[in-house]
This record gives sequence, structure tokens and C-alpha cells, in this order.
Amino acid sequence: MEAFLFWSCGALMVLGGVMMVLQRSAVVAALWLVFAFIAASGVFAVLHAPFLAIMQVLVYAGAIMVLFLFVIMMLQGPVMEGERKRMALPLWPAAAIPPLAVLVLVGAWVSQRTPEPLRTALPDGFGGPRDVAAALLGRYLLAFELISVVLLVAIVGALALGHGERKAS
Amino acid sequence: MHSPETQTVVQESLLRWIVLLPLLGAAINGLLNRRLPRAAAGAVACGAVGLSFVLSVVAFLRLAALPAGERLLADIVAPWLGYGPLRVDIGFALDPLSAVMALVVTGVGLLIHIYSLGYMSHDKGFQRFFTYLNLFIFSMMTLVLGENLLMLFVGWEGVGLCSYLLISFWFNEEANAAAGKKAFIVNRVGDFGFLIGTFLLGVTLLPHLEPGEGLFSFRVMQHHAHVLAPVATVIGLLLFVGATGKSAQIPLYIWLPDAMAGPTPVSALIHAATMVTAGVYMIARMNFVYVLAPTAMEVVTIVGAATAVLAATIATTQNDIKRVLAYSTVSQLGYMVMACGLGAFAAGIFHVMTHAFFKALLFLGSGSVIHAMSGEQDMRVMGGLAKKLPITFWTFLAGTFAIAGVFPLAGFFSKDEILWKAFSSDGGGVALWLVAFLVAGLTAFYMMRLVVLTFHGTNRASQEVRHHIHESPLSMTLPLVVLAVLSVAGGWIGWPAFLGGSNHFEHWLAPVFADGGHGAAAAAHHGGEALAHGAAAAHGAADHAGDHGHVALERGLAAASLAWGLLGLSLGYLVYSRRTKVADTMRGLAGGWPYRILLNKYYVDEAYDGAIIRPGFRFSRTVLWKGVDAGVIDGLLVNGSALVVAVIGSLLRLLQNGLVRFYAWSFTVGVAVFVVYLSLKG
Amino acid sequence: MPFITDHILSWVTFLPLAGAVLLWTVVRREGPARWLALGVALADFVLSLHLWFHFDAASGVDQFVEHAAWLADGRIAYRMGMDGISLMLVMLTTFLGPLVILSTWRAITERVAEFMGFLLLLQAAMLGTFFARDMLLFYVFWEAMLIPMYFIIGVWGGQRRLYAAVKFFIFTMVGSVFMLVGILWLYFQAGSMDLAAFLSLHLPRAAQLWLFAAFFLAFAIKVPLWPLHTWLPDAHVEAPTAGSVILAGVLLKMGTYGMLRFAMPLFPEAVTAFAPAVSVLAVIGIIYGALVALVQPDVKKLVAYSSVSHLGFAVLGLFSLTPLGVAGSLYQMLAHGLSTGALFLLVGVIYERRHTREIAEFGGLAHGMPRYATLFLVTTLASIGLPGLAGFVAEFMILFGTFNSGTLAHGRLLAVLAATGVVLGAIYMLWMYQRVFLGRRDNPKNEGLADLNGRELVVILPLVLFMFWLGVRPGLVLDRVEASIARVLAPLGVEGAAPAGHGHGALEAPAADLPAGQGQFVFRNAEMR
Amino acid sequence: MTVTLNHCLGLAAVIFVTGMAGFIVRRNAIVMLMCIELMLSAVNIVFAAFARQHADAGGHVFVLMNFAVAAAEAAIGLAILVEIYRRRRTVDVDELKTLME
Repeated sequence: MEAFLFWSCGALMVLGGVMMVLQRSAVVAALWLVFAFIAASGVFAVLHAPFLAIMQVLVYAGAIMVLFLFVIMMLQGPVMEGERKRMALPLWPAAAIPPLAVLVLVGAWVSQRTPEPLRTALPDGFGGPRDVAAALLGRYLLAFELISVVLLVAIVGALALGHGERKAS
Repeated sequence: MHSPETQTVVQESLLRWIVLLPLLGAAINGLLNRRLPRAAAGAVACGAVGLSFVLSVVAFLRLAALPAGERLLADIVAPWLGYGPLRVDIGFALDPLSAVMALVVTGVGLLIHIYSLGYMSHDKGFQRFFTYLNLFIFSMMTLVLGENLLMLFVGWEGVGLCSYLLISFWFNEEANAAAGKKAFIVNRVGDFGFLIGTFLLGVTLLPHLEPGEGLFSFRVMQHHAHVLAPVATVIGLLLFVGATGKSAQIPLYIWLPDAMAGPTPVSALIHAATMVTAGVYMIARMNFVYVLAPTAMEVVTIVGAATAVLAATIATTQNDIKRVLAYSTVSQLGYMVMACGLGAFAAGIFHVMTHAFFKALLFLGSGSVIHAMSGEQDMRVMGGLAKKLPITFWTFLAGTFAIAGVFPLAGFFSKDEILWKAFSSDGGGVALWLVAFLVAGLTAFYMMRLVVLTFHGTNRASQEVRHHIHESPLSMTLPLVVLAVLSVAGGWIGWPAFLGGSNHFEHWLAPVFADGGHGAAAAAHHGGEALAHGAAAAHGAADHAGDHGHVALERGLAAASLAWGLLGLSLGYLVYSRRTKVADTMRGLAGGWPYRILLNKYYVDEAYDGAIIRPGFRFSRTVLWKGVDAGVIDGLLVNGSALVVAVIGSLLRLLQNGLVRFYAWSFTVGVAVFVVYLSLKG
Repeated sequence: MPFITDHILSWVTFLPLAGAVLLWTVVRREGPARWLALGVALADFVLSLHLWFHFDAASGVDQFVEHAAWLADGRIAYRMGMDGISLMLVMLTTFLGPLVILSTWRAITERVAEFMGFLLLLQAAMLGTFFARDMLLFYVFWEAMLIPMYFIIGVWGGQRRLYAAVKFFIFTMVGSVFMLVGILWLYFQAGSMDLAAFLSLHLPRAAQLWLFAAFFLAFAIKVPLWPLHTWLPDAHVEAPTAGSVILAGVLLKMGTYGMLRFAMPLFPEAVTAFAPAVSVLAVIGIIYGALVALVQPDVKKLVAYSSVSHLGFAVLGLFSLTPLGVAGSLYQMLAHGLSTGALFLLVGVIYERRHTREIAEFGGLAHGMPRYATLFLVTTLASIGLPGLAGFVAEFMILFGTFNSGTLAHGRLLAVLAATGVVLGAIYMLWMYQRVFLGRRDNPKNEGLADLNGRELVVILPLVLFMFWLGVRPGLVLDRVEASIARVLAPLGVEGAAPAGHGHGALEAPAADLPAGQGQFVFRNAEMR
Repeated sequence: MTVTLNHCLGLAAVIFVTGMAGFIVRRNAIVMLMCIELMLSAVNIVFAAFARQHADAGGHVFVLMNFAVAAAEAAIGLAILVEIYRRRRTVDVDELKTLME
């Protein structure tokens, strides 16, 4: 059961990613990405991270991607229509080889490793909100604080950019 | 070796005030400047120098009260340079030599200060002038009273600075400013040699010093003089380079005639009576080095003699009254330097003193003339001033006779002594005597020419100038009279033995010039031996006392030089007062070339300009600045390497094409390469 | 106030930094910014006076030491200390600080707070450089100096300010990078960034040669030693007056200070090997700088080239490898800081009035501006080494030391050649003075120029005063640096650096062992000291 | 077939490379940002897998941190894009070569 869920969710996620890359239209690409994120949430669930699974849907699929869609809609025009020109044909191999090489190499490296089955004996409530919260506000308090700083900076930055834009126009 | 501490030296705090009072005066005048009324400024300046003179007399009397072998007063004020074994103090010392100089400097200085009250009374830079003048006295006294060679150097540079300031006093004229700068720079060239000589001296002495001994202190140097023997020649020559700058000897005499751009009292004080004699003083002060260096002495003698001739010949053709006197000064300085070169330091200093009297007199007299002529300095438009300026004329005449060596005026004694030394010393001889003799005649000739052109005949000036001619005020004539008296009688203290005198002057200086060690330093240990030795040396190496044949010879030579001087005077009178055609004929001699060469001062200035100054500037501008700096270093190396960087950069720039996707692609390539590397590494 | 005195070095260093931060954040208005900057600089000077009065001159070791672990388990630490050498340069820095700020009162009208902030930041970095006894700390301060100077030239400079700023930056950067490599190499050898640990290393000769070259390049560019000097005239000409003063007054001394503090004691063998070559470069710099200064049409450029010449003396003194020459070199740093700093201030004064520095534009200025002309003359004379003023003492000691150098081949010849720089100095300075101040006031634009006002007098008079003071009483400085210099030179095994010789070695009180009471007068007795 | 840790890593690698390739081939800046989000997700999976393997919630914390980074990046990136679009009327990175100068 676990294996089935893992592989199906994983496959769906890859599908979502590939489709996103191949789409010409930005809107459709965004929707495919949402699809991939929901699949990712499934992967998290398989990996005994229920809290993450929920957050993935809420934050990623829900908030971030909506932001993307908003922007795409707002800009409209060429963004909606996607790219007019395709990449020149001779460049395709050049563009494809390095990622493929990375994939092959990483794959080769991963396959070298002695396979160890995922641990099944997990403490109660592992990956649940309580557990994550304990880690987040305990050992990783500093990381938590850093997150808040990063977000604060992002807010200020976004505001500054938006503000400057209004002034310019 | 015994350190000089064991010896008694009288601490005399008076000395510092002799030096500092003029500085105080300069400070007051300099800081208050125009806020001080003229009368007060003049009073401050003259008061400071006057007090300084009085103190000098007091110090002199105290010095004279000491036994002959121990005449040394010292005043160490504070340590100056102290680092490791190097110890130099701010200190002053008074010995018979510096006592003479101090009296001359403050005495003549005071007279010239008083004279300036009248001469500068209408100048708007009155306070500034007296500031500089006081500053000069301060520097000169530091030079004279300095306890060590570096203190002497402080004064040495200080008087150079004051000379610069005073020559370019009327700086509105570009020429005056240029003359001042020239004086300072030429002096600096001399100082370069002086400084190197000082280094060599210090380096040689340093390992031999005992604890607490100040390097460069004259006493210490004299005490250890024997260790200097191997390098004495080099030191002597290097120091002499400094003296050629300050005392206007070949090849650095060129600044002195130009220095006449300054106000006339300045010419009298600095460029005749005091500062220019500093070189002579320095050589005399360093006599213990020079006696170890016969070669250096020879050079000094030759340079002195050559300068005396060169300047005297030029002086016969100049038309500017002050320039004649300037070249005359150069010539007389040559005399003094020559005397020092012959080992006759006392004779040199004697001439320094008498020269100070009569040359100051002559310059002040010429100042009085210029004052009367509304600033005119060209003798060709003067004439007939004798009646209108009687005091000036008579005092000037006294000065002229003194410099011409007419018995019994001051110049006779000092000049005759030098002539005798030129004849009789080891370094001298008949040839040298003839040269000096020739110069004496020339001197008489050109001085008489000056007197005749200025005071005789009819006045050749314009109506307006002639209308304003008047005798100078008392403040100017009084110093003239005093100096005239000194010019007449000032030589009597050196009345020589062969004329029945006892030459007090030479005896007074004898301990300073005692051979092979300071009289005082030696006295403590060698007792009377050194004294006897010193006394013997004082009479000159060749002059074995009591030799009757020599006395007769001396008398004969003196008579000859007196006659020769009178002949020169008469010739000058005849040529320029009556038969002016003779002068024209002389001018036209040999196609006029000799005259033109003399008139243009042998073209030395032009030669320096063409051979050194212009090429130097051209080299600096075209080769060094535009060539090396802007061309090679900045152009080739700096901007060249910038160019290389730019080429590499533009190659790299092909990669940096601004395509974000290309960057991402390269990034991926990099990751792939890195993974390969990791896997290969295992 | 033990709160301050226990960490006095940190206080002195970081007080200006705090002022800079205030200026960049809170105090933004022109007037208050000026007063704040002046106040901070003055306070820093007052603090540094504590150093002056509580410094133990008899000891050459670092004093007021501070230590706090910083990185890598304390192998890299915040180590501060001060010996006599640092003391002098620190006093010079804090002394110039308020004067420089006062000099910009009217000259800088744009972005005043930023400018003042940069000045204070620069001061903090310079002070830190003099105090740092940890190589990484030193390097941080060293590089930190670049930034404010870059902006001071690049933002408030003249027409070609960007070219000059970039040139300055790149020149200095290139040198420092090599030094950083050297420092890191030494760090891995010594296992600590402590200067003392570096000093106790015994490096093989080959390593010394390379490391010396790396360090020396950084310092030689900063000095600047011929032929690495071409950034200096550009930087000086383009920099605002205050920048030039700091640059000439203190920043250039970083080079000679670095040589003395690091390059020389760390690599004694290399120093002996390189000394002949370096001293030849120094002498070339002396003469070359003077000759090129001779033909400059721009006053500021002339003074800049004179700096090349003067600092050639400083380098020559260092590499004479005699205590006397080194002390003279340190003295030259101070004297040059005063006289050239004052010259730049004075040039700034006339630039403010006429907006040109071309010598040909001037002439006869002494007529309307007597005070200005007088002070300019005094400064000029100090610069050309007139006895009684500071420059003479320095030049004399350097030349005498070089002349007396036992280790330097051809020391005498070099001293003689270098002494020609003294003559040339008089020529270019007096010729410039003559063209600017003397003669007729032909150019109508030069009429009606105001003489120095009260503020300008307050800026320049202290400098002039100290030129005299240092000229007459060099003991003030020399007594305080003698032990320190002996200690720094000890690794070189220089003759006379250790207490030896004729019983008046560096560390002994010279007067104490004299037989007293022998006669009425003893040369140099104890009371006079 | 039991799921091993290697499987998780392989899946993550595939997804990551997909995002990487997308970043290279796409010219629409917004899509490129989305590719970055995809790559971040791949990393998140690795974190979650190791967290489970070590029974340590620390991995989860870092995933959360990544969320925040992703959100911040999206916010700033999109804001910049909007600004660029306002000025240049395009979000085609091939036409935005200003990085070059």
C-alpha cells in the first residue's frame, strides 16, 4: 500500500512537473504546477509527514500558486499567450544534455548506495503538528526566528518594489 | 681618553638672552605688526638688539676676566636631538672667537637698526622689516654662539631664510622675489655639502664618544679631533662647499650681487657685514679639522684667491653703486677665505671684523646716496653729491680709504696681515702674494672710481631728482659717523708687532686656534705645554717670532702694498675725474671684448642657466613627468595592465551575455562536472 | 573612569565609528551633523590624550592591551595594543581629525552628514589599524580604510573623481590581496593570527623572501614608493581638501607603519636581502618626486609629488636598518603629516576662494592676504626641512642614519643622493611660493580675496605650532619611541638596537650613569632632561 | 516492492532535473520562477525522507523553512517581474539582457 501510494504520487508529481515545463501558456503551466504540488502533498503523507502534507496544499498550492496566477492574470498579454518563438532546434541537445547528465550521474550515485527500506518504527505522532511544533519552537527556535526575518524582509522588499513602481508611474 | 666633563666650563645663562632677545623683538613686531605704531616697533627692534649688544659686552667682559687658557662660557638650555648615542643640545658657548663675532654682529647690527629707522621710515612694511631684521640677528647669534655644529647649522639656515625674506622684501617686483629665491637656493646647494660633511664628521666621531658627550659639540669634536685625521680632507672640503654658498665664493657666489635687490640696510647688515662672513667664521671654528687637512686648506686658499680676483675685476666695470659694493664684498670675502686656507684664521677673522666696519659704512653711505637720489642706483646719473651730502661723503671716503688699505685705517692692518700670510705661510708664496696684491690694487681702483662717479663732477640726474637731493636724517648719519670712526680706528687693536704694536687681537684669539686641541680642553691636562704651543701656532707656522729679517721684509711688503693701494686710488681718481677718455679707451680695448665680458660678469649666470637650470627643467618636464610618469608608469604599466584585464574581460564578456537561461545552463554544467569529480574521487 | 580607561583603545577606535553611525541614521541635517562630527572628533582627541599621558615611555612593549576571543576558538582574536610607534601615529590621527572636520565647514555643502560619517569611519579604521595586534583584525581595519576614502574621492571629488577613486582603489587592493595571501600562509604556520605568534616563527629564508615581497608590495603601494606612486597625484588632485589632508596626513603613513610593524620584524633575513634594492627605490623616489614636482602647473599636484619625495625619505630611513634612521623615519611620518597636511589645507583655502589651483592663475597673493602668506611660508619652510621646524629633525636623523648604516651597502652614497632632495625641495617649494605669493598682483581675479578667517586660523595654527614644537623639542617624541623601536628592530639583530655599545644603549637612561659634580658644568645633566 | 530511501532520492532527482531543464528551456520569467518552486519541492522531499529515516522532526522544520523561502522568493521575484513588465512590457528573459552591462 505504502509503495503504491508512493509511486503513484511520485509519478503524478513528475507528470505535473513535465507538463508544466512543456506548456506554452503560463496559466496552464501554473495549473500543472498546482497539480504537481498536490501530488507532492501525497508524497509527504506517505513519508509520515502529515503536517507537511497539509501545509504543502495550504501554503504552496493554496497561497503561493495563487499569487503566481494573480500576477499572470494581472500582466496578461504575452504572459498569457506564452512564448511566441520556440527555442532553435540545434540548441535543444545543448540545453538538454547537462540536466540529463546530472540526472544520470545522480542516478548512478544513488543506485550505488545500499538500499535501506524506509523506517517504519516511528514514534507516536511523528510529523504531526505537536511534534513539528516542539522541534520548531525548541531546538530550532533560531531557524524559526530566521524564517520570520526572511519573511519580514520579503514583505518589506515587495512593498518597496510596489511603492517605487507607483511613484514611477 | 679624558672626557671633557672633568674640565671646568663656566655656565653662563646670560648667553641665551643675547640670542633670545632679538627673537622676542621679532615675535612682538611680527605678531602685532601694523597694530604697533612705527615708533614703538622701531623701539622694540632697536631695544632688543641694543640689549643684546649690552649683554654681549657684559659676557665679553666676563670672558676676558678668565685666565687666557680657560676662556669659555657655556649655556646649555635644553636637550635637542637625543636618540641612542646621538646627543645634541640646544646650547650656546662663548669663546674668544665667538665673542668677537658676537660683538661685531650685535654692534654693527644695532647701528644698522638705527640707520633703518630713518631709511625705512616711509615704507609701509616698516614693522615687517624690523621683524625680519630682528629675526636675522637672532639667527646670526645662534650661528655665532651655537655650542655645536648643528646649532651653528640652525643659525646658518636661519640667516639664509632671513636673507631670503629681506632680499624679496619688496616682493612686488618679480625680480626681487627671484633674487631672494636664488639666494636661498644657492645657499641650499652649499648646505648640501655642509650637511654631508656633518654626517661624515658625526659618523667618524660617533664610535669614539664617551657617555654623555654631545656629538657635534665643538669642544667634544676638538677633543677627539685626532680621530678625524683620515677623513679630515673630505670633511674640510664638504664643509667648505657650505662656506662657498654662504660666503659667496666660486662657484656659488652668483647670488650675492643679485641680493642687492633688498633694502640697502639689509645689504649692509646681511650681505656685507655679518651673514656672508658666516662661512669664514665656520672655517675658523672648524680650524681643528682644517689643520689636519692640508689638501683641503690648499683648495680653500685657491678658491679664495680666485674669487678675490674674479670679483674685483667684475667690480671695475659695474655701474650700479650697490653692485660694485657687492662684488667688492665677494672679493674681500675671497681674501678672508684665503687667509683661512693659509691657516691664518686670526687674520681672516680680523679682516671679517674690519670689513664689517668699513663695508657696512660703505653700504650705508650708498644707501644714504640712494635715499638722496630718490632710489636711483646707477652711478652714471649721479655725480657731484659731495657738497650736498657732506657727512655721507666724508664718511664714505673714510670707508674707501679703509678698504683700500691706507695706513692707519682699519683695512690696512687686516689686509696687510693677510698679504703677509700669503707671502710667508707654508701654503702661500710669492705667486699667491702677487695675486692678493693685485686684488688690493684693483680694490683701491674701483672704489675710487665709485667715489668719483658718485660724489665728484656735476650731477647728471634729471632736474626733478636733483631738486630732492638732501642730506639724510640724524638716525642715518649717526651710524655712518660711528662706523667711520670704527673704520679708522677699529684696526688698531690688531696693531702688528713689526710696527711696534702687540697685536692684541691675535693674542685674544690664540687659544681658539691653538693647534691640535682646544686650548681650554688641553689646558687641564697638558698644562702650560699646550699654551706655549698655542701661542707659537698663533704667530703663524712660518713666522718664527723674533726673526729680524722677517720684520724688515714685513715692513717692506707693507710699504709696498700701501703704495700700491695709493696708486690704485690715484689711478681711479685720475681716470674717472679728469681724463674720461682713458676710461673710454679702456672700455674699447681689444675690440671691447674684455670690457663686455667683465660687464656681463663672465657670463657665469648665463652658463649656469644654460647648462644646469634649463636642461634640468626640460628633463623633469619632458622625460620624467610626461615620459616616465605619464608615459611609462601610467601609460604602459598601469593602463597597460588595465588593457590586458580589459581584453580578458571582453573575452569573458562573451560568456556573460545577459541570458539568464545561459547562466542556468552553465550552472548545470558546473553541477555535472562537480558530480563527476565527486564520483571519481570516490 | 575605569569603564573607559580599561578599554581605552576600543573607546578611541570605536567612538568615531559610533559617531559615523549616528550621522548616517539619526543626525541628518547639515548644521547638527557638522557639530556632531566635530564634537566626536574632539572627544576622540581628548580620549587619546589619556594614552599620551599614561604611556610608559621606558617600556617598548604593547600597553593598554585588550584581548577577546573572536573566531576559530580564539586563534583569531580581538587583540589591541599600543607601543610608542603606534602612539605617535594615533596622536597624529586624532589631532588631525577635528582640524580636518573644521576645514570642511564651508567646503562641503552636499550630503554633509554622509561626508562627515565617512571621515569618522575613516578615522576609526585608521586608529584600528594602528592598534590591531591580530593580523586578521589588522587586515579588516586595513581594508576598511579603503571604503570611506573611495567614497570621499568618488563622491565629493573634482572632475575626474571617478577615475582617481577607481585608480586609488585598484592600486591599493592589488597590494592588499597579496598581503592577505601572506597572512593566511603565516596563519597556517603559526596556528594563530596573533602578531606575537607570527613573530616567534622561524621561517626559512626562501619563505621569508616571498612573504616579504607580498607584504612589502601592499605597503609600498600605500606609501607610495616609486614606481608605484602614480595613483597618488590623481587621488590628491581629485580628492576634496579634507580627503587630501587625511590621505597625506595619515593614510600614506600606513605603508611605512606596516613596513615597520610587520614587514621588517617578521622577515629579518628578507629585509637584509631586500634593503639595498628598496633603499635605491626610495632614493629614486626622493629625487624623482622632487624633479617632477618642479614642473607641475597645479599647486596640489606639486604638493602631491612632494609627498612622494618626502615619503621616499621615510622609506630610506626604515631600510637604513639603523635605530636612528628608523626613528627619523617615524619622525618624518609625523613631520610630513603636519606640514603636508597643512599645505593641503592651505591650498584648500585658496581653492575655496578662487576655484582653481593653477599656479599661473595666481601671483602677488601676499599683498592682500598677509596672514595666509605667512602661514603658507612657515609651512613651506617646514616642508623643506628648515632647522627649528619638524622636517629638519626627521631628515637629519634619516640621512645620518643612512650615512651611518653598517648593513646597507652604499649607505653613504645613498645618503648623499638623498640629500640632493633637500636642495630640490627648496627649489620647487620656493619657486611655487614665489609664483603664487610674490610679484605683482596682475590677475584682477586675485584682488579682494579675503585673508584667513577665524575658523581657518583655528585649523592651521595648531599645525604650525606643532611644526615648531617638534622642531625644537624632538625629545617629546623620541623619548617615547626609543624603547619601542629597539623592540621592533630586535629580530633584525641591528647593531645598537639592543642595549649595548658604549653604555648609552637604547634602554638605559642616558643621564643616570654620569659622574655628577665634576666641575660646575656637565654636558647633559639629569635636571635638564 | 518496499520503498527505500534510494527511491525517494531518485524521485527527488527526477523532479529536480525537470525543474532545472524547465529553467533552461523556458523564456517566460514567471514560468522560470515556477521551475524554481518545483526544484525546491524536490529538495523538500529529500528532507522529509531523511526525517523519516532518522525519526527526527528536524527535517520537517527545514521543509517549513523552505516553504517560507519559497514564499519570500515568489513574492519578491514576482514583484520584480511586475516592475520589469511595467517598464519593458515583456517578461521574456532573452529580451532582458541588462545584466550584461
